[in-house]
Amino acid sequence: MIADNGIVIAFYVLAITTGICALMVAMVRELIQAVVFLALTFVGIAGIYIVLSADFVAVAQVLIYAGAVAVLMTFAVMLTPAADRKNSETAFQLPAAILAGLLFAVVVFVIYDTNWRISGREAFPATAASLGEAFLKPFVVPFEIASVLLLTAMVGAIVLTKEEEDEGADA
Amino acid sequence: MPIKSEPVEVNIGPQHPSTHGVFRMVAKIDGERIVDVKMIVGYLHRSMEKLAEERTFTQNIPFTDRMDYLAAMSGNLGYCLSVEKLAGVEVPERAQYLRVIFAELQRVASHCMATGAFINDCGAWQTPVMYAFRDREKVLDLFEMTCGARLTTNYMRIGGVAFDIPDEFLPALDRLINDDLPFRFEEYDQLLVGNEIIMMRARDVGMVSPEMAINASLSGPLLRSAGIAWDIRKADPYCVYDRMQFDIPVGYNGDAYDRMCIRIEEMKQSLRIIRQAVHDLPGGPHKTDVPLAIRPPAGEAYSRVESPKGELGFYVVSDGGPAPYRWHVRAPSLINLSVLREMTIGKSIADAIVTLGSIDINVGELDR
Amino acid sequence: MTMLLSLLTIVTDNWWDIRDLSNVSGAVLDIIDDLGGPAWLIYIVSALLGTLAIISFIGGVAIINIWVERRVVGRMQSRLGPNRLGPFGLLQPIADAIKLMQKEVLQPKSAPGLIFTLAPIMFTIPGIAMMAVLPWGRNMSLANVDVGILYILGLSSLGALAVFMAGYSSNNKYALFGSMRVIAMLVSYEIPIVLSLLGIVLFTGTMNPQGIVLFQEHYWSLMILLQPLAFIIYFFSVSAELNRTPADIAEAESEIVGGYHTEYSGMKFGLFYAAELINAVAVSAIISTLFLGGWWAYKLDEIVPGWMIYIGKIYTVYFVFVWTRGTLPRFRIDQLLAFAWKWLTPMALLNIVMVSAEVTIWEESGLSAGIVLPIYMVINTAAAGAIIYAFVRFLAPKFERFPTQLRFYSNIDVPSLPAVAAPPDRAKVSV
Amino acid sequence: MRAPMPDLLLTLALHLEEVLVLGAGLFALGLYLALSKRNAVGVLMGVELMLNAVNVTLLAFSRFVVSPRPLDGQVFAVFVITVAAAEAAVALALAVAVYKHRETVNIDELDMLRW
Amino acid sequence: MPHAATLTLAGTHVADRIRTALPDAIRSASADIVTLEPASAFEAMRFLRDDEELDGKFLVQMCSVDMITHIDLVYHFASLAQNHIFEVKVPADHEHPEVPSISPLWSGAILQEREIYDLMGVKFPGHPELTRLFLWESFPGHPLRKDFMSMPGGRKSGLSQFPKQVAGETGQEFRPAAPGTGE
Repeated sequence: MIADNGIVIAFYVLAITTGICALMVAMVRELIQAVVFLALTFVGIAGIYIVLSADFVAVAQVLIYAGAVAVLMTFAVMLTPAADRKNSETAFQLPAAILAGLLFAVVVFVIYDTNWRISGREAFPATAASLGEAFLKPFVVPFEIASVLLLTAMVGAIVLTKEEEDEGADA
Repeated sequence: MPIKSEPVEVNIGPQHPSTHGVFRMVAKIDGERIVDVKMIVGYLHRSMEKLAEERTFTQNIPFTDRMDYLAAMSGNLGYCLSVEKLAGVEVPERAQYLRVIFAELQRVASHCMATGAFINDCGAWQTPVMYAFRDREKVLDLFEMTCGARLTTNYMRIGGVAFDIPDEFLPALDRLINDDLPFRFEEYDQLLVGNEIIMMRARDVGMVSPEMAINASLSGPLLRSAGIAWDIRKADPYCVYDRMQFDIPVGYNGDAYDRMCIRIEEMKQSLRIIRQAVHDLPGGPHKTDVPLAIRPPAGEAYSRVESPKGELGFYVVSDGGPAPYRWHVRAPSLINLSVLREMTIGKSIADAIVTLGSIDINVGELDR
Repeated sequence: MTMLLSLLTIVTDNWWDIRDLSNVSGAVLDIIDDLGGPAWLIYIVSALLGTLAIISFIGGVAIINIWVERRVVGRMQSRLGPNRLGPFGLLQPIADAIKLMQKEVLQPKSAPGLIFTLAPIMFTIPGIAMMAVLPWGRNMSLANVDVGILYILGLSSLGALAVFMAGYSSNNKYALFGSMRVIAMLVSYEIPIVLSLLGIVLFTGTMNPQGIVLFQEHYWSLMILLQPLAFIIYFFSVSAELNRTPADIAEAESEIVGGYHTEYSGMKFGLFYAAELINAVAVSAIISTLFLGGWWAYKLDEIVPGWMIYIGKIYTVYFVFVWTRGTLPRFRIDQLLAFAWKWLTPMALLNIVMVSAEVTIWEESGLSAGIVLPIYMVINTAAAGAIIYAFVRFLAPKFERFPTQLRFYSNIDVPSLPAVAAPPDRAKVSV
Repeated sequence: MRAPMPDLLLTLALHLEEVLVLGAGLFALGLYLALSKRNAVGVLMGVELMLNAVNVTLLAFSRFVVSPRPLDGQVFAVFVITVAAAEAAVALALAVAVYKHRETVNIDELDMLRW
Repeated sequence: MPHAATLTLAGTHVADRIRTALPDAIRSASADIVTLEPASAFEAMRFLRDDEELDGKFLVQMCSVDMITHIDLVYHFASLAQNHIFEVKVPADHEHPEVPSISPLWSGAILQEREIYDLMGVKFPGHPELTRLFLWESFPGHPLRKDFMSMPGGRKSGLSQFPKQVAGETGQEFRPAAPGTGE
């Protein structure tokens, strides 16, 4: 439980903004606008991370999601010019909505039904240094695997989009 | 398999920061690359050739100012030469020297403008234009001193020049060509010719091969950049150019960078010519007395001068009346544009802008 | 009433204490505390004070910099610049702002209104928010964030998103071109920026801007001397990300008219215009913090208030930005991207290898900083020179046909060309 | 002399459940996006939103729940971000590659593998 | 070796030279003027471009003169290598002027032929894109013709009625027709 009024107000403001932005992702008619709202959602989620006293993760979120992933998505939209740019739904819209709503209901039920073991912990002090410790000591193997994964993903992405004849792709 | 993309049509002009007037280029662009260029001109068309048929030969001189308004003296000179050729008018020595002096000053002014605007098209933020304007202003001051106008000079007359130079002209000219401008041109050499960014932007951009240049009737710096030493002042000397010592700067590659260098070098050569002309300037009348409503004999004449933009030719047909029966201008700005399409296709937008800047068109002359 | 009175007393008692403005705000907070204000009030008041200070500084900067930039560039272009309104034309930016506010705000009919309106705001925010984590004095920083550098990097990438929003929502081809160029630039230049700052983080062992300044103070050495290569890389990349010449391709006036802000008018355009200056100042502030010692300047900060030194440094860096803008032509986009990938990124990687080796050596050898750091300065400066020379020597563009000098002919000379030189078939010209 | 100032605001509190509900909501929305969107990029957006929702949940647990190593939640979140970034790159590359062959990225038209 | 100053070739000389290859191409030749037969003008031009002696590789300029009875197309050709210039005329019918386009031979002629088409109304079969250069497509008449005033929509004395709407093939609009540019 966080009993700091400022933080609670911040959480609700951020949560509502994020929720609205996320809804807009589903609602807007243009794909590019959806990407923009998604980026705003990412920024809002970063704010929620800060509320949860995870400053490093929050900043990484802004850097990676809002900065890189959103940009990648705009790239993907722009690189597929002849494709449909409407943010339209398939025939699965209604089943998907029902399924998502059911899932939400179930999860909310579980959340309020579970007896969580809440600690009265204070907010973490600065987390960057301790996160670094964690990465390089107990989690060093996943860390290295993650870096290999990133390399693989990079190579894979390049291979997937590489043109057969090297004509000097224009940026 | 390349990514399929749909070309976009972009209007570069007529209202665009770098089209040098109301010139419109409809570029079809695929990404940053130009697939097709269509040029649309005529926004400044004043039908001068038709208007001239209703005015006397002398009344037509101001039209030549308004054609290439950046090189009014050259236009005046070319037109007067053609009428003189048609009517067989002798021009006094002094007038011939004065014509050379003013035509060369005009070349300096026009090339200043062209170079500055070209670097501006390369993306330098107004600084080169301001520098070039500063030098051009000094030349225009001399024009103002002599004929009262800075831009549309209307100075040459059939049979000479309108006014003799005032007393303070020669000292001012001496200061300009011996103190001010040589220093400025050194500065241009240091700032522009050796500039790596300009090299990167302008080398291998807007290429013209010698064959293409001759086939497309190019002239002026565009032709010389392709490696062809051709200058009307040498090839078909008019006025007293045959008495002057000067060199024709010629490029190797035919790219925009060569053209810029050629323009800077031509300005230096112009100063050289002016020095010789001032040194040899004879006394005597500045004008042959020619009736204001001159009636050249029926016939036709084609005469050409080397204007800063290229070969500026005037084809005049007379039916013996006081007005030309037909007056045609061979406008270098128009004809030099014939290669624009070949030069820009396959390059990027930025290259197209640089190319257009290096051709140095003047829409007043292009549309007439 | 008593509160106001004591507030006045505190401010008047401390009026001379301009060395550290945090003393003044601290005094204000003390009063609240004395009067029994709750913790949240103190929290909010301190945050408000700092935010107010930052925003008023930024607002003042945006106003003043318009004047500075125009006057300085005017001087460089051998003209006067604005000199009519007020002394030395100082009121010109205010007149400009009034003019912009009075203008009609036009919006393309088919533009998505929300994004179109949001873009200039979103473009302005990162520049202001970046200033929050930068230290202005020993105790003067609004937010002493431990991950300050990451925060700065994250925010700087948001600006490009705003530019993209502006370009896309304008529904204009030029604007779209500008924003696509921005995205391409962002993807390329983010990497050298991050890598060059990584070198500093490695060396100082902290991501806190204040910590980096304190490191420089503690070891009596400026980061620009210790890592000149990182400085050069950061400076180039950041001027590319700022859209300033020689990399202002996103709003390349002579090519794509106004780029992403072609369709903006009135105060929305004014926001873009101001945000550009704000971003430039923010980046200058980052450079002065990370590389030039921030508020610290050897012994000088004991005499002169730290924030004055800081502002002096900011404007020194800013002048360099203005200088390049007034001097250099623009690169082409492919050249800029090639510059990022082929030059700056490898250089930054080399820099990181060098720095990590140095850090390890320093830690393992246990030598004192007084010996190690001067050696590093010399080594790194030499290495930076060598690396840049090597890149220029081996990677600089070479042109196929080399002669650059003109030939001079005193007579006409035309080579005899082949007889048949048919013009290229216009229908067949292919890409 | 300290005169206690009356606290004008209510004392608010944030509980784990509220954060988890937010996470669940975002997850459900992401699921809806991923299942219903026609464009592959839209689907990817849904997936990214789901991953973010998971991150919110992880960080909430890390902040609130009793644990010997409370920071592990944040470590996990960082890994999730890493993997999500890699996944986004590959997925978008896939979309572009598919587009090159089919000129569409609408998933209901991509039925090469249908049975 | 090029001449020191441009030499103007005599018309008879040019005509004789062309006759060696194309005997029927010359309509008339005087000291100044060579007039070509329009039917074989294209072949003659190709010859005088590729001929070693005439060497007219450089099309200096081309223009048109309305001679009331017919329309003269005036070409000036030059040899840069030998530095000479000569003039060739091709007459065209006044009512329906048509002259083969020389733009396949000289790309510099493309714009000039468009200009002539625009202002004088001469059609050039074989031109890649024969559209008006300066004036808009629906502009009535061709201004450089001597009878422009009596052409449909041409300006009569008095300024009041210039933008007069004319029916027929010239169209109703006075808006510049922008070819190929979207909306």
